[in-house]
Amino acid sequence: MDFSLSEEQELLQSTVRSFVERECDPRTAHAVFDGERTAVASLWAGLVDMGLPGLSLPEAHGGSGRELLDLALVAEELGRGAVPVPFLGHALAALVLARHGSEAQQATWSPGLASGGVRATVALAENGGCWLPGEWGAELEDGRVTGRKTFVPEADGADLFVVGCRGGGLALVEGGSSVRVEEGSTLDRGRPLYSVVFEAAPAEVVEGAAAVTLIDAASTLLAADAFGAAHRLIRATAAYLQTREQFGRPLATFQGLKHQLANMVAELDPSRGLWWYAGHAFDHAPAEASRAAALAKAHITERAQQVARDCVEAHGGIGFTWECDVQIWFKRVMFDRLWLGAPDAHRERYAALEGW
Amino acid sequence: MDFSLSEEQELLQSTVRSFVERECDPRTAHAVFDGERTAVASLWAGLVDMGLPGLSLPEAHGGSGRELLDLALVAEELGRGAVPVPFLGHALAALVLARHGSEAQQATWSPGLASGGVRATVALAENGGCWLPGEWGAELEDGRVTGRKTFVPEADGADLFVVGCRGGGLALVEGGSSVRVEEGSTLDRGRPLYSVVFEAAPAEVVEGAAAVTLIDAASTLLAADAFGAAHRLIRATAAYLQTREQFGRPLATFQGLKHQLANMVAELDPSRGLWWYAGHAFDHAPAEASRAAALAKAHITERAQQVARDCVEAHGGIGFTWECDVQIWFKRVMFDRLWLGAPDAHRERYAALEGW
Amino acid sequence: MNLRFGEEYEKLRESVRAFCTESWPLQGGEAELGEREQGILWRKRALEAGILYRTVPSEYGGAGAEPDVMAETVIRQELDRAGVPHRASVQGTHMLVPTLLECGTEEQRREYIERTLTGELLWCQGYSEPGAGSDLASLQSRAELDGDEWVLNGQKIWTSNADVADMMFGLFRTEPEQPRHGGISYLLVPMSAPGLDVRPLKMMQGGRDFCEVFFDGVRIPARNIVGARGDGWQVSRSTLKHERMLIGDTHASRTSFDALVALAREVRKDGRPAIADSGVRQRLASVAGYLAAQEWAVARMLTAMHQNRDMEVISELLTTKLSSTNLQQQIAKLALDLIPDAGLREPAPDEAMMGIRAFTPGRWVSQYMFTLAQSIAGGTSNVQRNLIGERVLGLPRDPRPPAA
Amino acid sequence: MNLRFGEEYEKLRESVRAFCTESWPLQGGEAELGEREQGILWRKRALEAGILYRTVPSEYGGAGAEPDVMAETVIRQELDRAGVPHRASVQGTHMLVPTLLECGTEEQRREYIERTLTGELLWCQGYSEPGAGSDLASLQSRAELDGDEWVLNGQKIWTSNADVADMMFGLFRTEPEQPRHGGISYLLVPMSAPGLDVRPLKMMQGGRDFCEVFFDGVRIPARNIVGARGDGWQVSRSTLKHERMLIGDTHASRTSFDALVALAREVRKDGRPAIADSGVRQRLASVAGYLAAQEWAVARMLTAMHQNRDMEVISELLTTKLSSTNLQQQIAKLALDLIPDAGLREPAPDEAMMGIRAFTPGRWVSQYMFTLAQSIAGGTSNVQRNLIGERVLGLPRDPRPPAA
Repeated sequence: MDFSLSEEQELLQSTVRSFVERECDPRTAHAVFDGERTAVASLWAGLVDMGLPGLSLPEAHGGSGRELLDLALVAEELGRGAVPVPFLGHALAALVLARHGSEAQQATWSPGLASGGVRATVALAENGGCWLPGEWGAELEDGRVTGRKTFVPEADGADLFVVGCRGGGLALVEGGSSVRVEEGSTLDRGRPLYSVVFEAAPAEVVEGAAAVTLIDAASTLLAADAFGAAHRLIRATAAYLQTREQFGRPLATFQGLKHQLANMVAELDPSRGLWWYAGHAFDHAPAEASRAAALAKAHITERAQQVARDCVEAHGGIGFTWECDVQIWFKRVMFDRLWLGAPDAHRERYAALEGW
Repeated sequence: MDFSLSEEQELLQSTVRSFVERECDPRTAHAVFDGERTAVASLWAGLVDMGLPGLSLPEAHGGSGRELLDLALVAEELGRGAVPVPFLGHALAALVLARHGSEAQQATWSPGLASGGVRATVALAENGGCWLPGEWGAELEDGRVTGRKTFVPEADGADLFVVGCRGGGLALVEGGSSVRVEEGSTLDRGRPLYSVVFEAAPAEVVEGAAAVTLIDAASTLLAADAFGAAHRLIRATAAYLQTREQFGRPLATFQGLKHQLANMVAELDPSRGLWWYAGHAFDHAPAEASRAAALAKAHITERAQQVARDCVEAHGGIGFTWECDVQIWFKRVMFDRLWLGAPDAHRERYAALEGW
Repeated sequence: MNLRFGEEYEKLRESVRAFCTESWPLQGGEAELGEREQGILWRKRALEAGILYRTVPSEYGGAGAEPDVMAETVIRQELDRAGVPHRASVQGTHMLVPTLLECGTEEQRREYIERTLTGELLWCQGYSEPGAGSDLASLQSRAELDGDEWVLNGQKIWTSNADVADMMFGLFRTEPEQPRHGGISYLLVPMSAPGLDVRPLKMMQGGRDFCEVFFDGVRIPARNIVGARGDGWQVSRSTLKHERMLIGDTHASRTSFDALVALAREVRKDGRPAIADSGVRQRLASVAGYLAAQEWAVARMLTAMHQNRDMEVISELLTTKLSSTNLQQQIAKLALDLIPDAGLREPAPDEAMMGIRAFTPGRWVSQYMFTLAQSIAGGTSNVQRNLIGERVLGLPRDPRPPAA
Repeated sequence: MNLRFGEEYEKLRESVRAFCTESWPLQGGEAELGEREQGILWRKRALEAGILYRTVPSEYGGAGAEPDVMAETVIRQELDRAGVPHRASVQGTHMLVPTLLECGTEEQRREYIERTLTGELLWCQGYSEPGAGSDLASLQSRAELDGDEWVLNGQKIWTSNADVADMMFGLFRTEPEQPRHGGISYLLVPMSAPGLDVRPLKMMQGGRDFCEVFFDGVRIPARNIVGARGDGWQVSRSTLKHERMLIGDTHASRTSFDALVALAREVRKDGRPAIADSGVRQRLASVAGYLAAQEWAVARMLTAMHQNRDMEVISELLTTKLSSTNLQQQIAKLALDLIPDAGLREPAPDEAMMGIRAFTPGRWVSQYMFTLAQSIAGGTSNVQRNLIGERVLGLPRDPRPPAA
């Protein structure tokens, strides 16, 4: 038994981590939050250079044929750096295509998705908290999709949409005149969300149980992202408390704060294996994949959110300001927790899958 | 506006407190837990001397005509001292009689109840967590009660039972051959509980909304008892941690423990007014009495239980032993939390009363 | 125990109610005035009528009445109900004015108190510094006497209303050779003084509720000191006490909770109102327990203070800050759990400022974030825990670290 | 990543399974022996077959195999599944034996190890004292050398199995003039020695899981020391590490959780199985998250230790105790919330002892109480928190108080 990363995975992770450390320090994230979005394109270009957009696509179509766990390792690092790139939607769309696209669909889209020439995203939610396949209402009829989707990541400028339709099916829709992207405001300004209206937009059906694939993969990536973000937040907070003095000594020497930090570690750190396993099960233990993904999303994003709140408090007043780094990771985690539905929805999904 | 105790109430409380401190130190409670029950009779005799059994009964019948808040103040002190006396059942039975008994019933029973010559208790629960009036199943027909009641406090040797019957009515049943008391084992050995089987036992109906009176009063007394017990536990734990050294200094000087103790204070102490108000509303704001009682029982016993758990932990290993005082108060609080139903049942009662 | 206010107070209530009805809203040409001017006008009349700040001596604009917590409570209830503009800046009326009454010179009282009560003079509080949050004694901003002027240098932070205030009351180190609490003075600083720079601080939820204030050779008259030189720490204490009480106010929690219940009725879960879900009911009732406990704790504190028995409620006094923070956080969390999608959107600017407004979804998102700030304002929670451990339970003070 | 054990280990698994089937239960006259004797007999055979304690050198009864966490895991899984009596006293096999292998004399190893592995010799651990729980360095029990004997005086507490053990390994102060960790020696004490008195301690839930042990002039041979005089602290460290790992085992949590789910299916709430209630489902799923996290954390630790990359899992290693305690407490609380009335009754004596048995209501009540003891055993939670803060986050050590 070997519950550890392969050398290839460790290399992937350290490559992404170095890139993020080099190219995306907190000032970059702050700049994006302040509306200066030029870094987004260059960061994305950097990820494209590393081949990340095609990570899960078949090698035959220009991808690297890697697994969900590999994508999740990337997500962890992007969460750790709060990197403002359109990774989530693109990675999910590519994965759906890789696993469920027809030969023709793959031939059409994969090379562009892999090279970054085509940017894709996923359109799932509808108003009223409808995130999961059974709740989708967008109509797919005669090869056309009609409906309004909300919280579509980075829809602005996306070339391809994977759209959840009534009955739980997925459809591919190309951006164009029958696809209207509406401006919105997103708490996590690093990953803007949009509403997208499909007005009888030409669509191709993706066959098979693609929606489950999508939900499981999204759950895992969000969990990994939240884990990376919260893991960093704890360390950054500990470092801050070592430098900051009150009552004549570093705050980190106060046992009360030290124990609060230790509790955060105890709540978060042991859950790394949970998203590792969700990633692994997706490709190697399909019977357990949905349960593992639901649990990872529910458990980790819940823990991460509490960690983020506690880190704000531990910082004192400064932690609550816009200019402090904490707010960026706080909102990153909040996105991870709420996108695709809040933890209770995923706990309920888990319970149902367990036959409870 | 005056949300404070009257001089008479303060006197009552300090009298009971002095008596308890003098007559019932933790060794007494330990002795009772170890099966040496002689102190029970003498403690009860002491309470009789102070007139507590008739506290709520009319002066015309030998009582003192006091209110529920006065009973609750007594309960607080008995909880503080974990005093092993048959107060709860007797006080509730007497209160029911005082508020809802017919003239004849009062004339028959009150003098004995007030003087302590007659000891009474209440028989409410039935198997399967049926505590509240709507769930009672004991049959009252043709002046006879038939049914099995559980968790009847101090039933052994009781002369009079107030029995909850199907439909939510209450009946008075005298102890005798048609009332069979079964031995049981009780976690809080200071207040033993019994099952009681009524086999067509002769009974008199108590008229009016007596069951609501009983539930509200019991909720309030349990909350007060738990408050007193938990309040003392926190102080006793703080005192212990001042004397106990580890790593070369008193445990109380460790900020981690200090903050844990402070959190207990913050969770418990502000809730004193909650049971004060429940006691007050019972007599002076009947429209709010049930809501206040439900909230006090749910909130305070929940907080007290967590305090008791935290106090065991703060003590270290010794806190988990039979010979340590903590276990006695821990079990006292557990009784208060679970008797008459667990907090969630009372939160649900509150929610229903709020019209949620 | 008697939860009615009694005849005397009910008469007071009547008279306040009558005054409000007559005096507000303003009529005729007065109704055309700006919001601030209308407020000043109304407060002048209310002061004359002896309704506002009645314990302030009449020579400074009040009614010279005896302190009476009950009377204050009845009056506040009526003023809140009537929706009159009775609150000027809290910093001025609840912090500066009591301080001046206790430690100010006759000249200072005459110069500042009445205009502060009417709201003509708006104040901000300059205590916290980037390196001195909970630990005010370590503050670094300094004031040096140069002839008959203080020269101020340094920085303050978390200064509410600095961008609108006319004056600041603040703490400055005047005797730098004295350590910690020693050598600090309490000074009054016109915000228009040259060299003084105010920069609003943007908060995580997007609001700008606090400012930084920078002092670069700011000169103020030597007489602008309250109390003796170096006594500023003592002078400031009563103010801090007032601030803590304000934060412990349950009015805001009750308002939020009512809005939460309304939200739970409105939102649907599994095809029925969320309030019908057993989990939601349990959490609501649990929060209701904390809220009611807090309200009755306040009633106990009011009564005890009225009877000069403050020490009997010391544990309520010291826990009220932690409890109300905890309560507000629970309310906001539960609300966001009812409308989770709202948490993906950024609150609009008018939803992002503190204070009670309409409870829109974006408002709850802001609330979810700025309830965190309440743990921080007025002393962090850990400082509160130390105080509780030491003053309620008699635990020893933290050991001091070895001198560096 | 590969969650299969691989061919090599599956072959091992097969062979262990075959051995178990053949060797247990005992047949014929052997089946008439007492429980303890049967266990000893079986363990002797398993040792000979190289299945138990295979890394122990063959001269002391083991198989002299290389350490292999995976092999250990596969074997333990099979032994647990087969229900064979493979566990002798954990104190002996997991604490004393590694210590002797590391620090014992040849004579001690030959005298004790094999008989300990078979269970012929039962051990208890004498570390904790009434004044020294988490802070072992402050222990007071002392041993003085008198000719060729140590003379022991003092008291130990929280000694599991002292009432059944043949021997104790314990820490005693032999160099009283040296402070704290210095001057402590690791001694081996026959429990039958005159002057040694064992008193079972009754626990709050009624069980007697621990003892106090009193020493009043107990004499043992001078050679019964492991390691050098005064080095006992170092000698004991590896043992402590093993103890922490044992408590972090997830097997007990999984068993309790499965029982909890079964309980939730069985108990009714509002007229339907409790498991259909949304609140109960949420809490169960929340606990399931903690449990799965803990199981995968253990898998990660196993793998890392197998690869000698322990430092990569330092935070799992240090948090496993807190996490598993928290998990066990959550399980017990939820169970009691499902059957609240059970908490009014005192558990029967056989429900009150620790260890896994049938999950009767009284058993859950015991569990509700003795999950509290798990916060205490093996270092209190606050000591764990300090360790996590210091070793995982690199926070400074607590400031020492000024010398008294």
